[in-house]
Amino acid sequence: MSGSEIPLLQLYRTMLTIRRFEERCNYLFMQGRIPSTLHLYIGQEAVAAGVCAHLRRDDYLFSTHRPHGHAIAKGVEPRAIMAELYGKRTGCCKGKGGSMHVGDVRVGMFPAVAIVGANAPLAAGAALAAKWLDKDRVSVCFFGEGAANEGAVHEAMNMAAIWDLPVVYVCENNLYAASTPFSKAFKIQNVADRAAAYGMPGVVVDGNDVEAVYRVAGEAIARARRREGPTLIEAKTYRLCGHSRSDPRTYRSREEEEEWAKRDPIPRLAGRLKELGLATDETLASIEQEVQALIDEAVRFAEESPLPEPEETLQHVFWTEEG
Amino acid sequence: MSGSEIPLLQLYRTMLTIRRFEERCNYLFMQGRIPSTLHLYIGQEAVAAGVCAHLRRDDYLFSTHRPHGHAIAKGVEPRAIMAELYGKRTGCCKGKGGSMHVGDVRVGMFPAVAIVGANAPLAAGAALAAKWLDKDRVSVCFFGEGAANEGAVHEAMNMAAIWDLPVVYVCENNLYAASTPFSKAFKIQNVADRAAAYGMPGVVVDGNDVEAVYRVAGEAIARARRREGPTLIEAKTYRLCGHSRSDPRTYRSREEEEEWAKRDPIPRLAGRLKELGLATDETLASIEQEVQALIDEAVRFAEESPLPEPEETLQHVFWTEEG
Amino acid sequence: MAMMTIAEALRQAIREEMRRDPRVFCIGEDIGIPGGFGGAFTVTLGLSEEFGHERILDTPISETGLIGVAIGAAMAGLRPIADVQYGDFLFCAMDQIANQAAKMTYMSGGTVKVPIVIRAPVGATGRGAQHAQSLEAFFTHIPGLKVVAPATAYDAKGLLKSAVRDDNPVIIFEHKLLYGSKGPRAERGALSPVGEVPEEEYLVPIGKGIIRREGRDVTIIGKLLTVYRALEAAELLAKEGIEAEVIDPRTLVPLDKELILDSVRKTGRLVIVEEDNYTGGWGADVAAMVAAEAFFWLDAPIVRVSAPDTPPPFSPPMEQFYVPSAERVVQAVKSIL
Amino acid sequence: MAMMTIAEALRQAIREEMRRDPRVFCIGEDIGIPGGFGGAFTVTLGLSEEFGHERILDTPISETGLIGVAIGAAMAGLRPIADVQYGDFLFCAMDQIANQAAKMTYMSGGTVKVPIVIRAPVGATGRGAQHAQSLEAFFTHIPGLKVVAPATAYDAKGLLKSAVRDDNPVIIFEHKLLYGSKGPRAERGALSPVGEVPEEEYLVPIGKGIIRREGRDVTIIGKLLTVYRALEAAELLAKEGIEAEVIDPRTLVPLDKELILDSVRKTGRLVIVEEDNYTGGWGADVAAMVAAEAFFWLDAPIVRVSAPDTPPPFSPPMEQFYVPSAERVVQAVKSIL
Ligand SMILES: Cc1ncc(C[n+]2csc(CCOP(=O)(O)OP(=O)(O)O)c2C)c(N)n1
Ligand SMILES: Cc1ncc(C[n+]2csc(CCOP(=O)(O)OP(=O)(O)O)c2C)c(N)n1
Ligand SMILES: [Mg+2]
Ligand SMILES: [Mg+2]
Repeated sequence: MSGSEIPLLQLYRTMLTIRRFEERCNYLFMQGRIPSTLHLYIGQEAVAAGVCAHLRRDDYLFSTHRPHGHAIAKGVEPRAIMAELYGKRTGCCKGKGGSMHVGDVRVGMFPAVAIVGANAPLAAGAALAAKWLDKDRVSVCFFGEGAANEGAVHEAMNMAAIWDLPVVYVCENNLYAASTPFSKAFKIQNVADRAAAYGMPGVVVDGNDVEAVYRVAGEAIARARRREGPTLIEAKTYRLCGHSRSDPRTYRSREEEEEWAKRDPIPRLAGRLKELGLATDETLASIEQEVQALIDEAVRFAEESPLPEPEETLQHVFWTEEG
Repeated sequence: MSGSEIPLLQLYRTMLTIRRFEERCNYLFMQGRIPSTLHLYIGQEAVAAGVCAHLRRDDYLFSTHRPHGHAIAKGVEPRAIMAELYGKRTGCCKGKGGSMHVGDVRVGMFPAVAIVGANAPLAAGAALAAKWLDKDRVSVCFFGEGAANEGAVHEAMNMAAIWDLPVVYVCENNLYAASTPFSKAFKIQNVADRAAAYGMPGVVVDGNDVEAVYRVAGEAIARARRREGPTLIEAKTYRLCGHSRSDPRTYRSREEEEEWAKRDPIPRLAGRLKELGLATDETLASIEQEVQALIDEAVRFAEESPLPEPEETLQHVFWTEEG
Repeated sequence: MAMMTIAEALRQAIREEMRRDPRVFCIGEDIGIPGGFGGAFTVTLGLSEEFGHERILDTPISETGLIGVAIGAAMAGLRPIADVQYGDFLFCAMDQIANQAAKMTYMSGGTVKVPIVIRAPVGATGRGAQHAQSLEAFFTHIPGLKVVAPATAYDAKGLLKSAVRDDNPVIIFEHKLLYGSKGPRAERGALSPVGEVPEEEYLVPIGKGIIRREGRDVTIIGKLLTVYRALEAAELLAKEGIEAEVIDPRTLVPLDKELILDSVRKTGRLVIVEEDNYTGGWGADVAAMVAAEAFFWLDAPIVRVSAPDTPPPFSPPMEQFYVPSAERVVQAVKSIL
Repeated sequence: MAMMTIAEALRQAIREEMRRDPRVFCIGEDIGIPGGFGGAFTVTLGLSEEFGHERILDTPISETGLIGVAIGAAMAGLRPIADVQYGDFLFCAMDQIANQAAKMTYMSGGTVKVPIVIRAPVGATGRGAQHAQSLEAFFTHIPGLKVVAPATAYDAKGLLKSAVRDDNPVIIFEHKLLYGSKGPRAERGALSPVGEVPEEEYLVPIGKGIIRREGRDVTIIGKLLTVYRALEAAELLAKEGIEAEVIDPRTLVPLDKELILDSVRKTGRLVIVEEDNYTGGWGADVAAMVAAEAFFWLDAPIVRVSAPDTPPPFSPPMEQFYVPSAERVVQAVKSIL
């Protein structure tokens, strides 16, 4: 696959949408407009974009406590995500879920799971269903490198391997789990090497290089669609923001952050677009405008939407046809 | 280490004690003298013997639902085990535990854990304590290949690796987990290969060859004593008996069983002892007699011991100095 | 009418539901291996021959994994019946059950359904502390789960079928001493509640209890094994002229409160019998409910007969002490007459 | 006397116990990383500087692993204080807690002890269904565990110290809104129960409750956050001439039953307030206990005020509805006067 076969402009738009969405969230949170806490995806956009570009609306996606980027890339409406963060009734989970459970099953994204690693068996299960019910539907599961040490991930990967399930596990190794550096939680160098423990392929990819992610994910997803089994992808990346709300990030050095800021996937892709002649500064500026308008609209929608009535607490404990 | 440096006669005695103990248990169970269910260790004796021969009384041992062999090899008195199986107050757990929880902390064996895989974190924890409190005490954890797919094992091995804990994980791969063959639960060939996923050494050994087990375990335990970290040993073996009580073993072929019966570790060792001139038929016969006497005594003790009073149910929920 | 054991009735329920709906499948350890056990208590024996190994899916020993896979499959359109060999192992999958299955519909704002059934054998049968617990109270306390506990073959079949058709997670507790499994896998001390099961299809609705014996002097609630202990106690009491009403709730969540409250309003006295531990047992919640909602009809304190607050002991005399006996129920009734 | 928050009081307790006994150590996620958070709620902040990273042991994200390691270490002679960042994650380690820690002493016939402390933050603070549960009832129902739930800085320190010295597994539930953590990690809507803590060493014994306010008309039991809701309600009621007695049990297992029973015998009326779900909540057990043991002193049904039977919702108006308010307590009291 050469650079020109990759929909780089579309990827750029997705990545920028995520970036601007997250920046706005941060701002709104600081302003006290968004309650609770937030785990932002700033810096990792190339992973969500590069993987999800291969997914159809009816493919399944399982996400984590840091789900906004995955949701946007999978096609959940930004306004519905934003309204959810605001706790509004028009949110993608009707205000029941909140930031850590964002999802919209109509576009194949289940509510994100905030118990890290617990989504791995769920994704394998959805893959099992996909294998039975559909010709080539796949299931994708994002999780952090920290989550990889959960037993649920081990059990799920083994089952995915022995049953050749059409699931792709995407481990976003952003080098930290909250404050915990990778090296304190692993004695090995690559999470992807654990794939061998289950007999499935494992691949390491530069998670800040969207072209590379796109290629590697494309192969893994195609493999799953062909019903040839699961893959574990490890995308090495970095969050260019705190872990959650006002994290002073004093557990890592400013030098390290600066180093990674240089590898920011968005300017990197912008440069590449220009280099390939796929975009000019004007193109990029107009994408920027479109994206800003989208986010503005999302915020307006969220602000204007009604809060749920307190008694709505009692709904949706059990499933009913009425929803 | 050459054959002659290995205490083969002692190993033989241990293995034979286990074998005869288990055979007697089976008989007593069939007679209705032992209640409940039993998981016998017949066929796997070389593993317990070869590993435990390196352990001191104050080293820690963690076992499973199939613990009698480990208990005998670690030095729990056969009479105390037998009395426990009978549910007698003189049992090593005062009748509270039963077959699946046999242990005696005075000889370093904690009550066996019948939730398979759940002993792996416990063993790492004891190793952590050993590392702090003692110069060279080690912790050993036995588990089956089936248990290796539990999340608890994954989490524990990773922690053992990152903290260089003095623990040796011994996976007894007897090719079946209850009725489930190895190949249905694993896509890989060796459980030991999973050690690489944590950055610890993994070794495969013929579990029916006590000399090989002794050597490999000796190295791993010495490594742990030197505080150089954990090891995963996979001993390939076979249970020459049913999984539990009256298991007709119809999930495996008689041919396979016969094939493995030829590799029975006890006749194999007997042959080796004679070959090396370490024993004659007479020596072996006299060991047989000693062992039989020991088991007879254990059964007599168990039979003659009193059952607990019903109200003893209420004791030992919490720990007290009186015990 | 055919006579069958609970194990057979459950097997028939599974077979019928699997024939009816191709999305239904079983997942668990040792459930379908040829020549194997058909699960720890023979319930799935023979099913893989009819349905194949895709639909009677044997798993590695990975409770979190297999329950999680079942939940994920349910979210994506299948209707799994997941099985743990002993209820005690549910703790290994507790996060998947309590945090994922039970909350997914809610967190999604009612847009995702999780039609999973989890089968869990409970009860003490001489295997010691980790293979003997009665776990009902842990799961009746989790909003988003339904919980059923059949004590007869008729109910076992009818409730399991209803559970499979329910669009929510349902846990079905089965008592090991009630399976009536025969042959080498039979349990010592098992009752043989062989019961009548109609030839034609039927369902037992989730949420409806049943009066197993009518009486006016005292209400006794039992579930699973203790239904039989309660009935035995009622027989003994009848000999002394005391007429006990015995209620089997069959479903624990949602609970048929009216059936219980009506009975208590009639008898004025309540004894709750269960094999679970005393403190925080399911019976405590029923007692609290009655004390709140039928307080002025109560003529005496509510008494609960249960296992003591200890882990299950191994040795038979202790285990017998642990599990409530009919005699203890009789004493309890007499203590409030 | 020093004034301090619960977070500070807990930290001081840990520091004192670690200085006193070299076998005491902390184990958990993100508890000691330099420049890190000091645990999810700052309790262990700064401790690794004094005690080093061996004794403030940061773990991978592995709740089963870390709780299991702590249990194993306790069995082998150490005295761990294990920490999960949110109580909800206890379900990930449920087998280790319920099947291993709680049963090890019993299964061993009283020869093995498991002196582990598990710290678990509970309560809803705007984070949605998987970071908000109140889990007390799950653990008070497990024989072999002790359970404490301090609501003040004084008790937090004294109970944690007692827990560390206890030779049994002790779970300490801490309410997120009561930590009083300051700075960026403070919770919105948090109370600031800054309380007096003596300079000199003291312990609060496990198993002793306390009367937070005396009254003769009704007994209100609260725990953790709901102690404050109960006290607020008592203030409101006092304005109308209703004198409520407010009890804070402080320890849930073993429960100070006599304190509660004495109070109910005096007032004849009982309201139990907790943030846990209604069905099968800890309050149900207390209600059942009182209905059994002080039945003839009760003048009215026992009323429980709790979260409804739903998972914790995210959106603030719903979360506010979910967590019991002082107003709901007032209404409950009035409903039985
Ligand atoms: C089972 C579980 N344990 C702990 C947490 C608390 N927690 C939330 S995010 C986080 C770090 C996760 O790290 P990683 O998996 O690398 O994802 P990242 O945050 O880096 O995206 C932790 C420990 C949790 N949510 N779930
Ligand atoms: C967590 C858990 N799941 C299931 C079981 C039921 N069970 C008991 S033994 C066994 C097979 C174990 O296989 P393996 O680990 O290979 O040990 P082996 O019996 O072969 O010695 C199973 C499934 C259990 N005891 N614990
Ligand atoms: Mg990370
Ligand atoms: Mg095996």
